[in-house]
Amino acid sequence: MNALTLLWLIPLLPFMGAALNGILGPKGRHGAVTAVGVGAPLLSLLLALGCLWQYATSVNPAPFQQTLYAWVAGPFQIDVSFLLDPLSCIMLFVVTFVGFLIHVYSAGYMAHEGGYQRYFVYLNLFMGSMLLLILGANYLVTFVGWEGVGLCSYLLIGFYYEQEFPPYAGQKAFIVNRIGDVGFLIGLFALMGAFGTLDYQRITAAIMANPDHLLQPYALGLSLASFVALFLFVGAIGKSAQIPLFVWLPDAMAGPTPVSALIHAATMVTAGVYMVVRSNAIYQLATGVSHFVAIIGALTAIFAATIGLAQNDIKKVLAYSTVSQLGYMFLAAGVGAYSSAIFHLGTHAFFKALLFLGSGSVIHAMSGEQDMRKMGGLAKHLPITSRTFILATVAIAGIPPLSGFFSKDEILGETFASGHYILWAVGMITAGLTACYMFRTVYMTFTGTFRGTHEQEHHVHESPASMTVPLIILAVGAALAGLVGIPGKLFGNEHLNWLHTWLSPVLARFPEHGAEHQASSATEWALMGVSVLVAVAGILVARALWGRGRGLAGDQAFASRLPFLQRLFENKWYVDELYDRIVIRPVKWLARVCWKVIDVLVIDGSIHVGAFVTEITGDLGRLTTTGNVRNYALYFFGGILVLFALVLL
Amino acid sequence: MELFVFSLFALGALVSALAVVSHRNPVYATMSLVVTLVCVAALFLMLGAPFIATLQVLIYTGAIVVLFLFVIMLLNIQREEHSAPSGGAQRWAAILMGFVLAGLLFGLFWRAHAGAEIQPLTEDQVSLTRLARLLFTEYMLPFQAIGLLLLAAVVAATVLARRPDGRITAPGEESK
Amino acid sequence: MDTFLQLLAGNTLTRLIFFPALACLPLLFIRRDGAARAYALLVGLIEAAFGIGLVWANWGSPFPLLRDGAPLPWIPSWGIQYSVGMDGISMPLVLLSVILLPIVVIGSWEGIHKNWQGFALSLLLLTTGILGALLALDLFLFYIFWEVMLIPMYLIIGIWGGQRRVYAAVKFFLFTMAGSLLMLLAILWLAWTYKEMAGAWSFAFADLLRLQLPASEQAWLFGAFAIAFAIKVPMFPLHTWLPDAHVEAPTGGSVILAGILLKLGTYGFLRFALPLFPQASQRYAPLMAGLALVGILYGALVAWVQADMKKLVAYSSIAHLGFVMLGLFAFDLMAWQGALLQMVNHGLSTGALFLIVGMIYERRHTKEFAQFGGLAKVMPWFAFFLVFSTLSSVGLPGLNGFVGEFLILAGTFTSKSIALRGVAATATFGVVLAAVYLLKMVAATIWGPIKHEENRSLKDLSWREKLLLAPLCLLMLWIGVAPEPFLAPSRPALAAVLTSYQARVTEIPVNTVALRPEAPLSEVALGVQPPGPVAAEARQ
Amino acid sequence: MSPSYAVSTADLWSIAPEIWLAGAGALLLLLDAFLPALKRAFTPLSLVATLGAGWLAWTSVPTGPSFHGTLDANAITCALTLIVLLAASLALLASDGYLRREGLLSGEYHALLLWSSAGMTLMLRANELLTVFIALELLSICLYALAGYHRRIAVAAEAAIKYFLMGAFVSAFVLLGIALLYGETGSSRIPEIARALAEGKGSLALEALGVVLLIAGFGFKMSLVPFHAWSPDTYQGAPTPFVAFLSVAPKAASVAVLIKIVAAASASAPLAPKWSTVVSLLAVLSMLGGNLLALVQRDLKRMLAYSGVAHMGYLLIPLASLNRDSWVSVLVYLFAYALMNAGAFAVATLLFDKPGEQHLISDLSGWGYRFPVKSACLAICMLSLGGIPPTLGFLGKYLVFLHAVENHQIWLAAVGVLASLVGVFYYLRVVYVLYMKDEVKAPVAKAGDFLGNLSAGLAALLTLVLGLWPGPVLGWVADAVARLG
Amino acid sequence: MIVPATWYMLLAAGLFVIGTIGALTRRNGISIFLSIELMLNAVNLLLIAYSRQLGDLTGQVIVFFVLAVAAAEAAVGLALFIAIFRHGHTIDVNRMNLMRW
Repeated sequence: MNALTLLWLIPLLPFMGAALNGILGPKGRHGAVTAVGVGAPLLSLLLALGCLWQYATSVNPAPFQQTLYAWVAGPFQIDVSFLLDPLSCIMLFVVTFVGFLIHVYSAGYMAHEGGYQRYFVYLNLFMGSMLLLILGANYLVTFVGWEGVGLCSYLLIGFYYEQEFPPYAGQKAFIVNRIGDVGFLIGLFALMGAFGTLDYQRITAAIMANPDHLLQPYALGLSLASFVALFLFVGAIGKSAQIPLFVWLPDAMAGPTPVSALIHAATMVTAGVYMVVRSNAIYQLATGVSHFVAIIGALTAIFAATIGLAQNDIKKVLAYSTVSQLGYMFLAAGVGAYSSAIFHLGTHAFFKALLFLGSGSVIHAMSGEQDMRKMGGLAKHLPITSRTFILATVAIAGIPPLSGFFSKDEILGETFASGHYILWAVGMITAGLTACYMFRTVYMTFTGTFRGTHEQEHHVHESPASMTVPLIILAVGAALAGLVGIPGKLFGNEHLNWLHTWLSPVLARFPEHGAEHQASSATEWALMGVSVLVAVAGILVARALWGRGRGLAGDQAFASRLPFLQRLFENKWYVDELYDRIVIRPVKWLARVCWKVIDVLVIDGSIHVGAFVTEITGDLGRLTTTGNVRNYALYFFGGILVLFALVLL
Repeated sequence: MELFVFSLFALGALVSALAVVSHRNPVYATMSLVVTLVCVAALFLMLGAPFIATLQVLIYTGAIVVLFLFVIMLLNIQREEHSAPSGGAQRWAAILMGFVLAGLLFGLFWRAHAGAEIQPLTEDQVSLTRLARLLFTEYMLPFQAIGLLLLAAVVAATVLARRPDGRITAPGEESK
Repeated sequence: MDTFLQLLAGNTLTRLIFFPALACLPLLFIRRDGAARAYALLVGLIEAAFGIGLVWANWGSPFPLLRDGAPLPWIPSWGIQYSVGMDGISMPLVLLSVILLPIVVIGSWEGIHKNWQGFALSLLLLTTGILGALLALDLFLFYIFWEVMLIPMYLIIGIWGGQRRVYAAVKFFLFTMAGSLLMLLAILWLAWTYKEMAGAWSFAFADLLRLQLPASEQAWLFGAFAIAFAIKVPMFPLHTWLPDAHVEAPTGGSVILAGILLKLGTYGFLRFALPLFPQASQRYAPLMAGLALVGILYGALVAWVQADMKKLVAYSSIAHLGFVMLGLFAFDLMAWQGALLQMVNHGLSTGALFLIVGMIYERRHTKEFAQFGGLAKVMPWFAFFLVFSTLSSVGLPGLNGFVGEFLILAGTFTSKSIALRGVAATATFGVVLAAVYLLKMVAATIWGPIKHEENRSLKDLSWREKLLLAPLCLLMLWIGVAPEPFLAPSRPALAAVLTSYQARVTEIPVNTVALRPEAPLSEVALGVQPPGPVAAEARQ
Repeated sequence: MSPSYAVSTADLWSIAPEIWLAGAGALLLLLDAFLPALKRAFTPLSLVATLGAGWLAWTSVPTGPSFHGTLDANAITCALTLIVLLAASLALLASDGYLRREGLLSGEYHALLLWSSAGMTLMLRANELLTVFIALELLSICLYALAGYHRRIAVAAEAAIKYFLMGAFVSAFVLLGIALLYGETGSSRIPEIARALAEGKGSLALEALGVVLLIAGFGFKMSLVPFHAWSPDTYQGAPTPFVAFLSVAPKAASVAVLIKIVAAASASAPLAPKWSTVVSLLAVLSMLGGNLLALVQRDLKRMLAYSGVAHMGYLLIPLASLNRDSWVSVLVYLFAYALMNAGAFAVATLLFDKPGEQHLISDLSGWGYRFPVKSACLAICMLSLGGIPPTLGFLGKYLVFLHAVENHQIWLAAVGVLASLVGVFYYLRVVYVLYMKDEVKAPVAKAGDFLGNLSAGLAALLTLVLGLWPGPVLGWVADAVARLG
Repeated sequence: MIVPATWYMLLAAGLFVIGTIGALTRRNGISIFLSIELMLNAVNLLLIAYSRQLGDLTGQVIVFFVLAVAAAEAAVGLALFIAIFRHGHTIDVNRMNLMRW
């Protein structure tokens, strides 16, 4: 039996799981809910593995496209169809695998929370949408998934709806995402207009057949390729929380921690990267926009890293870290290293999911406390959690041979090789900062003395197996995932970088545009050394400031030496406030003006004035009917004279 | 001679007409109307309409004016009351517009008919027979209709003048 | 007359139109509220069955045009005919109308406290008016039905409405009346022009379509039609009656008003104003598209700052119908498909939203956001339906709203005009604003802690209420996931109208009125009519 | 030459309806005097009179001139006669209950109403100015008396005296107009006047003045602005059921004469275009003035009086471009107006049962539920008056506007549209007061008034049914106009 | 010298205008009515004058009828004055304003 023919079931199964749990209702039995909620992703995972196996083992794998039905027919046909190609294979694996683990973890983490069933409905819904996003064979299906995950993000961030903040955070996430989606949509429209289709393969084929078509001037002084690339990137900015639309992601931490791991670290936020890579043919033709992407990525990376330095909420730190890492991915995509972007996406999925789940375990142990200032010395209470967490931290810091090292280093190497030295430098500094703030987290959480209340201390315990087992599995992944992308050049064997080879069919090659950057292996080695050194330096700084049981002293030291920077970082560069002042308030003011002035005063006012004038005219007119018959006779007489005058004239 | 007679009656008619419209006491006004009517009747005579002149005197002065006097006496109206001030604007507008109309009529009549030759009276024109023949042939229908009109007027007058409880009495009695 | 009665007895459009009106006669003698209500539901269900059956029976056919035999003379002296027909353009709206009818009855089940008899009468007459206006193929007939809709709606708002119901009802009436009187003049002018040209009176749409008018005449005639329809839609700046009408109308009234009545405006543009005045509509397309854009953004902005749920939804209607108008004035098949679908979508999602607002209003007798918050805790089903309908209204992919908006915007963006590209791009921001104000509504009502003690004891939706919303939500999902079955029947009709419209646009303008040659009846109704030799003669 | 004084049979048949009406009136008077026990049957009897007269007008009146050309009957006059008699019938039906309630039931009322109808039917057929004048006086005198018929209430007397003084004053002007036309053209027969005008005989200015005076005189009867001021006072004070007649029938008869006069005056080439201007001015003033003043009325009857003014303005629109088709619009409009206006007053009779008090619209608050059928009738009449489909009133407006469009006077139609927008507002006010307000005044319980209900119901039903199925009415009217030759 | 009919016409016009002004300025209802009678009489004079000028008797016929009409009007009018006097004890038209506006 050909597993590929069941490809469509992969996204459908979680949807069905969600529907089933939805029908079970809030009163559904715990076991049943778990069975459905975790079972559906498991089935998806198994099916996905089957598909991947089938796909990978087929000779000379050609992209597999499966069309279910026509979403819209007619001259502008858009199908509901799925595509399995090397890129979606990677994504499929990451999403189903990490997703399943997080489902398992959730079963433990959420076991005692209210709304257990609702949680799994949302989470399954998310899995379905995410799979739709990555398996979609055209931009539209991807977009459906794209917004679907946005919705789930909204629902899950606002999961604790009885509090004030989470619903607000969810709303913010949704709206900010939507701003990006507008860009995405406009990009789609332009594609639709240019190619009459949204199908990936057909568009790529059309571009390859006639690249010059895309270089024609289109609108806003941009070529078609640049226009599309720019607007698609706007979508990516929103979804992947890049400058300037990153503000939603830190707030999104209001949701349950597994959600943060799954959605706001491993999968959804990387959709932007996926989409850019998916559209690489266009981006390759839009060199200017690609530079822009790289710059945004680099800026976001360092910017978020600085904020990460000054956060006290463990999840906030991880959130900014995610933003920062996503910046790396865009940096990679911007400099044309698409496979590096996907590589980092994959490794990041593992170690960041692990970090989040670890933090979830910590929070679980701390009875919901998220403030690192109240933690400390947890390592001895949480052996598995602390070890896996530290492993992931090392991975993200970029210490070989853990996964983060390979992927991050590949990005930096490609950046350097492509001649973006400034961006490379920024990336390097960020790497140092990353190592620094991540180890700050580790030190503040796991070392030193406990700073929380006694009650909390009393309750601290290691999490159940359903939570720790995923941690361990992810830790293995975080440690080893880098091996799929060993920099082959160093060893003179390009094919050693399996991922690069695997993905190469997906990447368009334009003879005149895509000159491969070649760096000598000596340079590569040197760069690698530098990045390791930087990471180690970052760790040492962290250790100096926060390590060795110094607790909060490091923060105070930082605050007293650089009060301005500290405040700036702690308050996230005041971006939220800035938006409030320059966007939200003026628009709200405008809205009030529209309502109170234009609607009420001008339009209704003029109508009321019209009515009033009419009525006043009538009121004045009625005064002519004096009741005195002599007046009436006079009107008659006057009327005659007027009429006669009219005739005489 | 004819001019003199005309002037006399015309003047009489105008003066008495002015008296009709200006005298505060309705009784005097009514009496002045009699004078006007008689003067106009005389002019009818001069215009060769003796039958109409007779009717004028008989019906108007003999019947209508008497009716007026009767009602005025019945209602015991002596003078116009002064309590409610008469609207000045109404008065002046009326007079102004009256003059406009007068000017118009005078002008138009003068322009249309000044110097029109007038034929001497013929027998036919003063013939009562011819008048009667007209009445009974060409104007048969109005003649019949006027019968109904008069009947209706009688019924209308009785309906209106009846006391609220239906008895026909003089209005003066009820106030007592 | 006999033929008419035969039509009335058969499985025809005529029966579909007049069944509700005829059903009013027995209703005159049903004075008790309960009985009248049940009767209205029965009639509504039968009517829905008629409607669905009629559409179903003709689904397989290419659906060019379903007519009730030949046109019947109605007022022969003026060539006024009783002529009705359904094609792919009116079909979705007819279907929506008949489906909404029983839903409105059930939705008003408890909300209408007095005089159910009158309410049912108004509702049924209104339905006749709506269906008639949707199906009329004679402009006089159309006008009659158009006006027939007014009175029942006026009564529904004015009798069963809220505090300022009379103001709202009168405002609704006068606005609409002002527009339609202008349209009446234009219709008269058209008919007279036709008489001058062809020698006989006719108000038949097919006949009037043959008129080829000079630009100046087209301009004012189009203006008259456009104002009438724009008020109904409503387009900025003729929209201010809508928020008042919605806020004051009872739930059922709001549902019908938003669900169907507003669509008559956009339908009027598509069916009459554009084909009749191709060059004028082309000339004023930038203006109309611009106003549509303003409507989208303006409606959204104003909706955002409302404190009343119904007012918010009302302003959202302005924004949503702005999309429809934009689609219509893109003159692109995809955009038109989207516009037509969006009319249905808006009927479903806004209808559902009004029902939901009505449900909470029945419980709390207020629609102010400030009075709610945290209802998800006590009313999970309510929360579910509210979120679902809101998402549909927001245009979330996978639900119906997205399909319409996507097709409209994509069609507008990809149409030939460069300026429209900018308009479409700007209009896309309406999607963000939709999220802003609708999520504000959701957040303010169901999320957060419960702030008012009286909200703690609220009952969740009853079976009746769930049953009411379920079909709507199912339809939203269905259209969102697989819209093609809903698009396919209308495509040939829209394509035909568009083709002939474009053929007319490209005709050489005439200086005096000319008459195009006659086209086969079925095609005429669709607007298919390539310029022929007569038009060519007129050019010389 | 031996003139035959005998009245020919044909001549007699030509006034058969009037003879029938006059005779019936006289009979009722006699019955009142000698068989007062039959009082209860007066209304049915008088209905027999109107219906019989209608039947006679329909079947027996020969077309063409009679009585030496003083009368001229044709299909249109037949239609107008029927409209007058329709109004009379509706008013009689509505009167019965009122008269009984007020203890005023007597033969005089019916007789005067029948005679007045006779005057009207005569006037609209009259083709000679003296006959017109006599008929006018006949109908007027009856109307004066009927307006003041309710002896116990002061407003009725005031209504009557105002109407009377104005009427007499206007009569003098009409007479002056007749005199001028007669003197300048040498004839009092309308066709001959037309001929003389066409030939340019006489002083054009004086003839024009004569025509203006006649237009004003009949404009007064039709209560056109600025000759309208009496009508609200008179309508308010006069017995309500009688106003159902007063507000319709004299207007129908007067417009017939007006059209004849305008048509004749248009024979004069230099004057012809002026009449269009004059009529347009009157139409615009009436439409706007009537509607604006009706808008601010609180008294239902006054409101309807001003609304009547406005309606006569609409009615004049087809006269501004007078041709044969004008008749179609005029007749349909009049027919609609007769039904809906008489219907409205009939309902007002039923609802306001305190003559002499104001007929405040606000008193109707909430009565839509207390009197569902009557209120529905009133609402239908109001909507029809507002010109909202599918009522007959809409059809009338539609035809009037169509006529304007057809004759390049779309601006007039536009003014009409504007004015009717104002109109809709106050007609709707009645509807919303009926249905959308809470009751403020408890109505006095009273015995059922079958005939009154019949009158209101019939009028409303016809307004609605004929609005839906106007084919018969329009066909008949078009046929009548076609037979005009 | 034969006085031309024109002069009678002018006189009639004068009388008519006097009557009109009277009708418009008097407050007493009966005085108004008297003025109206005056107007009618003026028209009568005009008719007779025209009749004389045209040499046509129709004018006289009209006057004949007008006289009858005037009588009828007088009867009704005076009855009305009696009726109104019963209610308000006045025939001042300025005071007859129970209904206005």
